[in-house]
Amino acid sequence: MLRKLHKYANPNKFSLIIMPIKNVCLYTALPLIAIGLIIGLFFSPPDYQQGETVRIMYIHVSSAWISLFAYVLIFFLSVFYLIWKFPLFVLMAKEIPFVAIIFTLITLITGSLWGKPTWGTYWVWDARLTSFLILLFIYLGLIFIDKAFKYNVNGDLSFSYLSIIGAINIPIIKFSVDWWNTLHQPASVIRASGPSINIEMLIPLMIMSTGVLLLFFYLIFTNIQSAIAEKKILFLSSKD
Amino acid sequence: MSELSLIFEMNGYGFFIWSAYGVWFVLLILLFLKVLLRKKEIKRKLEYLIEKNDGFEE
Amino acid sequence: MNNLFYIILKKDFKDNLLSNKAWFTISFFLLCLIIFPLAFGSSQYLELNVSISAIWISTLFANLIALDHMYKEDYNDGTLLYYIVNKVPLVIVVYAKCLSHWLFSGLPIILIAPLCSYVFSGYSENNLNLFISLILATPIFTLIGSPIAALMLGSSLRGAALTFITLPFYLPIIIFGVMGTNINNSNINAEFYLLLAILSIGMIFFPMITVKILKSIIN
Amino acid sequence: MKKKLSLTVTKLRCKRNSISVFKPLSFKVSEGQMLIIKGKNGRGKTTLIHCLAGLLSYQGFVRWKGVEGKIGYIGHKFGLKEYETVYDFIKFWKAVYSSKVSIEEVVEFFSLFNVLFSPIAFLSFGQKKKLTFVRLYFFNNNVWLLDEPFSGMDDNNRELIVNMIESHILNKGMVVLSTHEKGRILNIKNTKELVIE
Repeated sequence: MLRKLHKYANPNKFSLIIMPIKNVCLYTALPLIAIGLIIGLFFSPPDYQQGETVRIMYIHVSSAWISLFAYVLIFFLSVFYLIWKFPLFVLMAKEIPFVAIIFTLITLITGSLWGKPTWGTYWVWDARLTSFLILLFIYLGLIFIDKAFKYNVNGDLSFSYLSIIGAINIPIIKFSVDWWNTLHQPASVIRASGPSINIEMLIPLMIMSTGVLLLFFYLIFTNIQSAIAEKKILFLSSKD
Repeated sequence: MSELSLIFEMNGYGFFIWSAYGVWFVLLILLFLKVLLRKKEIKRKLEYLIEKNDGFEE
Repeated sequence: MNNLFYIILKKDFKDNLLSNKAWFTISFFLLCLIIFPLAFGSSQYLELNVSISAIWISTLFANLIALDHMYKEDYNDGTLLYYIVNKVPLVIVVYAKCLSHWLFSGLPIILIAPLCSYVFSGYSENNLNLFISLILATPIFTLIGSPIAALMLGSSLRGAALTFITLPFYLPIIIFGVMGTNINNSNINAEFYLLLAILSIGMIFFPMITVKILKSIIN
Repeated sequence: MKKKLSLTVTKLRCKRNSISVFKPLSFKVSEGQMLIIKGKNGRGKTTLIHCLAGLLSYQGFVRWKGVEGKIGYIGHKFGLKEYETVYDFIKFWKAVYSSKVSIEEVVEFFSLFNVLFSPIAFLSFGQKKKLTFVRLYFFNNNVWLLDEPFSGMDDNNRELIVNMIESHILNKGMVVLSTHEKGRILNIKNTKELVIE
């Protein structure tokens, strides 16, 4: 019996390895998010230009970073899968889009709620916003291709190739504010000459981002464990 | 009391800030629930299957 | 090498004509275009921008519709399998297919679009811009579509999924295309250069990745 | 000095849907020899042939020596377009392989006079299957991989194909052939059998 499960040995081991990491992620993420929320909502100073609305930044920017980071993660996992043909990579990559799409949605919604008081409109068709919307649709496409190939051998390959083609969008999103003159403000934290943002705002932003990132990892790891278990179920129920 | 209402008003921008945080919170909770429910469901299925073909050990 | 390209192109051209797929794309384009005056109620509202947008939207959908049978028949009847086993260079096959696809879905639209724009809006100043931006954009549509059409080959719900997945990748092109067509845009050459850059990179990149996908997906 | 043609397979395993299709296989075929792969449906005959053709990824070793040109292959899919005529089909593949064999010779060999200008959609299954062998006739490769070449063919056509295979083997070629038929199907010397469990 054990020998027959040999092919899942590595995923099983992986599942056991991520178990403690996952819990550490969750139990550091929750307090960090709580601290970040309290500082961000009540103790951080209002911006001299944007006033109190700058408080939306702490959730908007952190979610935006995560939605971009998630795609980079998918991209590298897919490339590794295509190089080494190791199914665990694509299994991990396939679990990311669903979680990432929620963060993309959060980014878009909070962004438009931030835009109304500052720009006077919920939505403009400028480069940054449009490319982020396209990211949402690319995530949807990735989920869709996963579903369309549910019991097909080629599903893994199609998924990884599509994610590689879709990666063209990531540099466009990152540099859209620098390349085009748009309404959206340019990057103020991650840039070559160091962050231009006030340190009292940077601290809660960093705390919040770390917290949400750890939460993201917790969710991904839980999903990966579920996916590994799902494969095991498929295997167990396919043999009479 | 007036301090509390001041916090909620946020210089008149209270609606945008609080609804943004609300959306953030609700979506995250829904995502969390979805992930945990999936895990629970699969755990149940796996236990049933392992029980059915007993002798199976990890 | 050259000869093989010509042979496969000729064969593909003939297939398109024989199976009556050739007239489908351009008819769909015209049909799609007719919807706009009908939906706007009366043609007096169809001013400059609407007619240009209508042409771009129709081009987009005609290309999307035509994309589905780019590799489908060769995959289903096994011709691709024979190409691969017999070591016919797939790069040539892919380039020939892209070219023949463009000849039937891009070229007729390019030729007919300025006329359509004139008939719709009675305004011909921006026809040259429309012409140039369509010449630059329709090959990009074909090139972007080719790897995605290839990777959806094994799926059972290919048609619907293909449309859904390809559309986001077409959006930047349509943005630049419409910006390039706008006569009031002072900085118009920037859009053309950008489209040209995408086209020249895409001409190398997308066929290569299509070959990779076809090779790994064929079994 | 040409290398002698040979195929050596050691410990070949292949996975579909992360399940191994057959137990590790090892065999050797050399010049002028025919390998018949036998086995019931679903035992991996087609998979084995695809592994040999290089269409699937596998574990183990498949070593070809002395292969000239391209590998000839006949599969379940015919690679025929319904609306094409037989003549166009022959002409196209002659051009693709840049073969020196004339079209008349092919038409005579396969006796295609009656159907030469009819669309392929009008042909019967056996006739379509026969047409796929035209590809083998065109190029002078020395390895043929035939996946169930006799299914759906009548006696005449079968004899034609058997003759083709026979003369190919006499010309120091190699044939790997899969079939689900039991018993001896061909009276050709130098035949090896491989039964997949």
